[in-house]
Amino acid sequence: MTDRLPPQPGEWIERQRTVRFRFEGREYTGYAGDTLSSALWAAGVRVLGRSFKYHRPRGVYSMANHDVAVMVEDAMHVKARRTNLRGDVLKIEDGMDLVACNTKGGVDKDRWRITEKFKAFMPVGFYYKAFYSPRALFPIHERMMRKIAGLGTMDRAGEAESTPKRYDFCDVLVVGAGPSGLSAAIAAAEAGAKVLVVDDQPHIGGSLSYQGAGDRTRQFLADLAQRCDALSNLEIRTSTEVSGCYGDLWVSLVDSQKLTKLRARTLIVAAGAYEQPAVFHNNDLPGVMLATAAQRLVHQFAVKPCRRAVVVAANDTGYQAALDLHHVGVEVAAIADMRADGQDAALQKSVLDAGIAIHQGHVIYEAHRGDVAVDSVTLCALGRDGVPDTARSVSVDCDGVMLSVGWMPTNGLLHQAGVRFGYDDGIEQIVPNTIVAGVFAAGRVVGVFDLASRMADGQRAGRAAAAHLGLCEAPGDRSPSHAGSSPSHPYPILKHPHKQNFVDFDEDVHLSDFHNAHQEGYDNIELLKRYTTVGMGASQGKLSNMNAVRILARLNEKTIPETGTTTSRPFQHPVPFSHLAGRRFHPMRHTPMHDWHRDNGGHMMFAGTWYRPEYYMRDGIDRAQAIVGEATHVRSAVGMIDVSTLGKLEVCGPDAAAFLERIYTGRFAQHAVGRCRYGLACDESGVIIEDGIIARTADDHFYVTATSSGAAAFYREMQRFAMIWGMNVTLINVTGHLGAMSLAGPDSRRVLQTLTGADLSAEAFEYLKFETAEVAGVRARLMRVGFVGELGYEIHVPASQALYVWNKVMEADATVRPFGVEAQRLLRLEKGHIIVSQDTDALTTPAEASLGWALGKDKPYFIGQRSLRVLDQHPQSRRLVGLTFPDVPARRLPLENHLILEGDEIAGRITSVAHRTTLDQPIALAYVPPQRTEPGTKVQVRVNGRMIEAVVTSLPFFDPEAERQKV
Amino acid sequence: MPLRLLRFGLNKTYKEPRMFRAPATLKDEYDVPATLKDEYDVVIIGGGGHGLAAAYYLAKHHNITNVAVLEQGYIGSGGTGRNTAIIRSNYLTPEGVRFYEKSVELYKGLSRELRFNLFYTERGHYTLAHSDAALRTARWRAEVNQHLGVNSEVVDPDFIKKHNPEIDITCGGHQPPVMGALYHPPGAIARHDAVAWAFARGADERGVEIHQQTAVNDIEIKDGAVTGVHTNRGFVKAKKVLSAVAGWTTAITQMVGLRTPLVIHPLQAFVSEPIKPWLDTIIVSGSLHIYISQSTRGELVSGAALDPYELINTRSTLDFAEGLSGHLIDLFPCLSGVKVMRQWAGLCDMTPDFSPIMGRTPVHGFYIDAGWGTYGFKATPVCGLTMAHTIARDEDHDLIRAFSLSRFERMTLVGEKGAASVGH
Amino acid sequence: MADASTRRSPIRRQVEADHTHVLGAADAVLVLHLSDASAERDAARTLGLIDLSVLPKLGIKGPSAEAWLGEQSAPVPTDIYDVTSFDDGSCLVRLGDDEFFIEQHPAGSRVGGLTSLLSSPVSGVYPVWREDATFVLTGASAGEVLAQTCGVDMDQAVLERLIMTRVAGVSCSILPQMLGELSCYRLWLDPSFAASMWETLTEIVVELGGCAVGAGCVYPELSADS
Amino acid sequence: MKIIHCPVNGPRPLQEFHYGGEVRDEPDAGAVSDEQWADYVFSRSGEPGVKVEWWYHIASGTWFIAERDIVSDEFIRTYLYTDGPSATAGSNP
Repeated sequence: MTDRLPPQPGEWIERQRTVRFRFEGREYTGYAGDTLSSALWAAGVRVLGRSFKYHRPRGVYSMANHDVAVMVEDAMHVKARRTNLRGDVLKIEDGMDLVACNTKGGVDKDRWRITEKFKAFMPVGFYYKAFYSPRALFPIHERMMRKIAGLGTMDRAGEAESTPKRYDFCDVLVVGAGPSGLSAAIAAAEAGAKVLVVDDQPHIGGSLSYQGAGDRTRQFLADLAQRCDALSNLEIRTSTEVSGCYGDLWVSLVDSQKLTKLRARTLIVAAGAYEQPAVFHNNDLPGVMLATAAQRLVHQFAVKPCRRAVVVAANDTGYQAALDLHHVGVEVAAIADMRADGQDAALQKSVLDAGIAIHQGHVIYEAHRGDVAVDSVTLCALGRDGVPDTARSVSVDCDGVMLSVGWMPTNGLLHQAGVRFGYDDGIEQIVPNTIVAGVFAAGRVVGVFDLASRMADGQRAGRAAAAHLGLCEAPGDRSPSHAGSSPSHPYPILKHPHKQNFVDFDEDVHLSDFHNAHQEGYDNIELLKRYTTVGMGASQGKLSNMNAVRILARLNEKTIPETGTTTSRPFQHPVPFSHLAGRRFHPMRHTPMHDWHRDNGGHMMFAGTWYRPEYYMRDGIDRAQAIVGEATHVRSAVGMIDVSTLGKLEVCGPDAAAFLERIYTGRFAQHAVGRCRYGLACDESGVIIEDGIIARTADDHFYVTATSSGAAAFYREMQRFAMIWGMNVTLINVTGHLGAMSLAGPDSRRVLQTLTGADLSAEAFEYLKFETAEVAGVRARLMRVGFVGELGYEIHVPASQALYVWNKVMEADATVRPFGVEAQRLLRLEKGHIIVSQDTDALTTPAEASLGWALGKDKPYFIGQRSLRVLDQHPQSRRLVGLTFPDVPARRLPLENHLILEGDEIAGRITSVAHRTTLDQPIALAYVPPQRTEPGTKVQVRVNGRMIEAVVTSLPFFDPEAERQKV
Repeated sequence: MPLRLLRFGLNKTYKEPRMFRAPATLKDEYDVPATLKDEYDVVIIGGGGHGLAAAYYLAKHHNITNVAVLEQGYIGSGGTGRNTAIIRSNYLTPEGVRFYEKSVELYKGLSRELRFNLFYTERGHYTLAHSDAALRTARWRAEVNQHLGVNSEVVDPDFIKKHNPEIDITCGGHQPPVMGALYHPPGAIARHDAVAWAFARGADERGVEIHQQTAVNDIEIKDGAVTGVHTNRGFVKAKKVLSAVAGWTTAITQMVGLRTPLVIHPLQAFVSEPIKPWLDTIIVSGSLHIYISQSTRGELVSGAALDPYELINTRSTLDFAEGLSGHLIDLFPCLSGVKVMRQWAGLCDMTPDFSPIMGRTPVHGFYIDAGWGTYGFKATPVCGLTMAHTIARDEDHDLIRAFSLSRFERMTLVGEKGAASVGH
Repeated sequence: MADASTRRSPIRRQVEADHTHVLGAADAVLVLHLSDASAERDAARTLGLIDLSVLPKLGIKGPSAEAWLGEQSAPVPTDIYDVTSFDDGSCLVRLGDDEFFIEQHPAGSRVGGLTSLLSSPVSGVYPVWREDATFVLTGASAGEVLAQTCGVDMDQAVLERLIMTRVAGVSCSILPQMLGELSCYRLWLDPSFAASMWETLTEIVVELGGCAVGAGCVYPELSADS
Repeated sequence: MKIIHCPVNGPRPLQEFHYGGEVRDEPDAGAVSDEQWADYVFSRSGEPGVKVEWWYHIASGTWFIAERDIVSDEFIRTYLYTDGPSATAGSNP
């Protein structure tokens, strides 16, 4: 740790805790609290990373989470490797083993640095202008480009991580724990608001922790902290980024563990400003850095930024930085002050007293590269036109260049909150010019730089937020205006014939790229951004967007407001997928018999939001055999299926029948109490959306079943229609509250009769009868229905008792066997019953689905009726029919959605098919043209590219007279 | 190294010409009239890919060059610059497949035709099926595609896993597993902005005027026919006006008094930080409502379903980023530690049948190119081609006849929604 | 675990009981303690998760529901989402102008009585089968569990006032209440989601240092050892 | 994440709601032409402006009406269908 300073007051490192880590295969030590960059810089390492495009060596630049050229990842052998970690903010830990991202052969000898040699051949947008011809070569070019693109290497074997995402709420959220933010927080909290302050740094203080961090500021900060501590309704969270601001002031907070979704009633942005670089030749060399980066190194990490520094200043903070460096023993060779005058007299005197030379009206023209880092600079006098006068230049040896030329407000959150911006010529800064209710800002972000003013401004914003909440009177004052010379230079950008003047360090975009792009017509800030890729790198232009706007404004001869800025979108800093995802909730529905199915070989499948048994696994037989076996058992004896997933709705009230008449296509007014019937529902456009069984249980009461997946939406629509139609109905959704099972097969009556006192005889309980009865002592709704085409009963019981009843039925007779969803699908297909959405699509009408019989004749109204009247006038294009496949070998049988062709035309498709059935022949439902619906008609089906012949067959395939279900 | 690039390196001055004319607000240095003329043969509202392509083909195929493209922002600032740049033709209906297949065919030759590298890259497109119903729909699409000569097939989980080893077929066990996929080898991605720029240059070279920062405030109609448009820079006469403004269509149709089924929904997307390429394919999952691919820059580009309610605003939401990230991790657990860099939104003009509206309208001389929902980018060249034909001849091109606005009045919808319907 | 009762909690299998209590009608058992009773009571003060799903419930809906309840001398709450108690400790929640929900106290009997009164039709009053799962989060960290699963600010919640919202992606009713000395959140949800919800809540509860406990923690009067 | 004022449940995050589309008055099916009917079924007033919409609070099963600016996404007011616009539940906080 050759460049470690003696202990600095308020430093963030813990000197008693030494941390050992590896970087690029070499071992280093630092202190707990060090970032990777600070520890390496202290160890004398100057090349911390390589740039994205030209692989130029890069060192410390901002120390503020913008140094995306210093991107590292865990070494290949590290388990659960992480990547794209930013060295300037990555806290070092014992045992870390890190390498730089995106190098070939390591950061020192990166072989990709050769790309810079071809720089001249790669002007802006070069890749649009080449590689497209001949076409055959493009994939090769693309592969090469992909290889050199990208930064870190993802761990392809990485495992899913679950993080504890949470919600949070506060009255006032203050972003930034600097002087403005803390005073705002104190003011709001003193007015009685619940206040939360967040700051991305590990310690509070903001700029107080590094800028001019003398004893006075430290005392100042301690006082603020103490006042915060005393307020129980004020909470401070450090190491927490505000990554985005969304509608209604939902704000995403990101810390190392989790994402917090915070709803703030008011927002105060006091996030300060980023220092901005100057653009000059070789402005990216290691050793060139923002003045605040140097100050952070000194005051937060006690690291000497360099031995001999040149400070480039366009404001007074540069002078302060020079003094800070001087105090820790850095020789400050010169200050090049871009201003002709206007510096604070006291500061100037201190600087001169320290023996630092001030080159007034001078600017840095170029930095010179030594071994890898900067070893000298050329300073030039600035002409009155802002152009450096190379004839009046001076060369200064140095190993550090500190840039203090201006600021970009941290206004992304304000932008996202809806605030729009103008430009203040006095301070050469973008400032808010609109007000959004509940959103406030204070401090540097609105152009207030002086410490006392920032405190006052924070207090004003805090009171304004509290006033917005009705907690106090609104303060009348506005933000204090800036006194003295501008903190930012209007154009810290200098042309140089060698063109290594970087505007965007993420993407290696040069000043000349802007000129060229502009010449080609990319003269809008957004077009310029997209064409040059300025601001599109990992830091999202934190150090480049402002300069880009300044450059474009010059090129267009426009003002900054006329030129505009690019939109700020989330995220402020990149957020890991794991944080955004958080703990993932996958609510799935279980029927009351769920565990029984699993215990008894049920192969569970996802059925929408439910789990259902697809079939029951049995030793020695495969899936298909199991399914046909279950179906055959239903046909020959008795089976039971869990149908608890059915939607179960109750429609009660005097208008119940009239209501259902409007909802369903069929008639219900005359529907007898104690009877069930089929119901079909369409949407307004006449398309089938639902079907089910409707039982009338009393004059004013219907019990309705609906499809498992459609029930919730169907019920919701029923509620809406009941309201619009103003009908006297009460709707109840009991889907989850009742369990249901369907007992089917010739023996079902015998079995069920042993469990109920109700008379199940054919006479007393005929087909389509509904009854309330006790089954195994449990109050149940019994419906005699025949979806599978056999004598059968649906038994609906309270969910908590469903398993009990299920077990009782299973125990009642050894011949009862469970069957699953697949067997039921097969059985219904044999009966020609459709499944809505499998045998229908988004345009299917009842007539097309051969369900014209389900439309009530002469009804005054049902949903979709009017549309069907229009559609009836069109020639019908398709109709659902049954198909059989005589003489087609099993291996050539079609699957669902194989096409029916007539010549080259698509004439229809198979919607449901079963190869193995209880009927000893394969069968299918299919759409065919209306002229092909006559039984016996032959149609051609394309199966794996070859045609087979199918025969239209009347429906149902099985038991056409429905004798079996009516016994 | 390609010769073209040598030229840049060896020349002292940068000789690239301006690609399209300067906006009216700028001083014009390139001898192109930046002022609006009094009259154009055709005014195209909307300087996105579609409008620029229509202008290009009007000039190229129909020799109609007295054309102005009016763009309220900058070219490509709407859906063109905000989509996730996927190109495919594996649609469900024959009319859809034929239309998009033509688009793919045009795309393949477009970089050369326009002398601009669009980074059109065939990646292979997977639509994952997590249910029987989704698998059935996949087969339906595959069958229709194959019948019409489009390369697409249903593949099983082993195939998917073999070619995309990072996918967790079980989706973490908490979601329905991947049961198969519709695999469409020609599925491609391209650099979306470049498509707009290249068409703009192509149109500009042929004399078309592109006016950025020029907003249309009203459209003048006389006796049921268009006579011109009012802009923020004055009135311009034109007997033919094309609206190609996607998310702003309803504002334009209101000007001509046209009722449509269009409603605007935002569609959001995000990109990750650049990482070294690992995902060579395009993965879509209808059940998880996600799609993802990796750009040439190394960013993972991903999106999800439309926002659930009508909104003409491109704000981002946190719930979108949360939901999408969760589903992506279900499918790609390895993404956990990757970071999302930026999110954004575009506007989608949706129709009830998930198909576009193209062609003539009841207002004579007013042509519509809308209803692009989430599929507008992939149709850019073919839509330009067919709309140029339709405008030039005042007769709907064969490929777009099924997509006319009048289909709603006749209640003869396009069955593309079937591919999007969620089954049992 | 085998038991002879006809009614079961939807998560009966997930909760292994040491001590159980047979409910009044003898048709269900309530898990009083999963392990040592006093240790559970301590745990419940920090963070406990209890399954009370077997408590009998009844919904009443219809234009005459309010009047009818009044006739049964029920303490009908005036405002929507207000909760009152019957004399036997069972709670009555108003869900709307014409909709009510009753959950029986473990030692009470009101649900059974009202259900049988409604077994023959009453005009304008419709009984609703309610089989909701009932989970209770107890203790100091209960709020943190909801902060991780629900978008409503529980600091603003009013005791004994129902909140209908979404918890871990599932529609849920939350009733903040004091049970004895314990501050609790009572959750009612569709029983088909009970297993998923129990798994999710347990995962979070355990992460936060809590555990599943028995009903004895909030109904100490039922405990044999108290 | 929007906060919507449900007239019954108060301000809640968007995730608790289902969007029910524009409020449209169904014409008398017997009195309109086929084209007018088709216009009712399919056409929408999708242009920018304030829309009167259906929203549904899922957990409580509450349908209500919201007047919302579909450009700014501002909920101007919400009320129950049966109460009418005079019974405004409030705009966003």
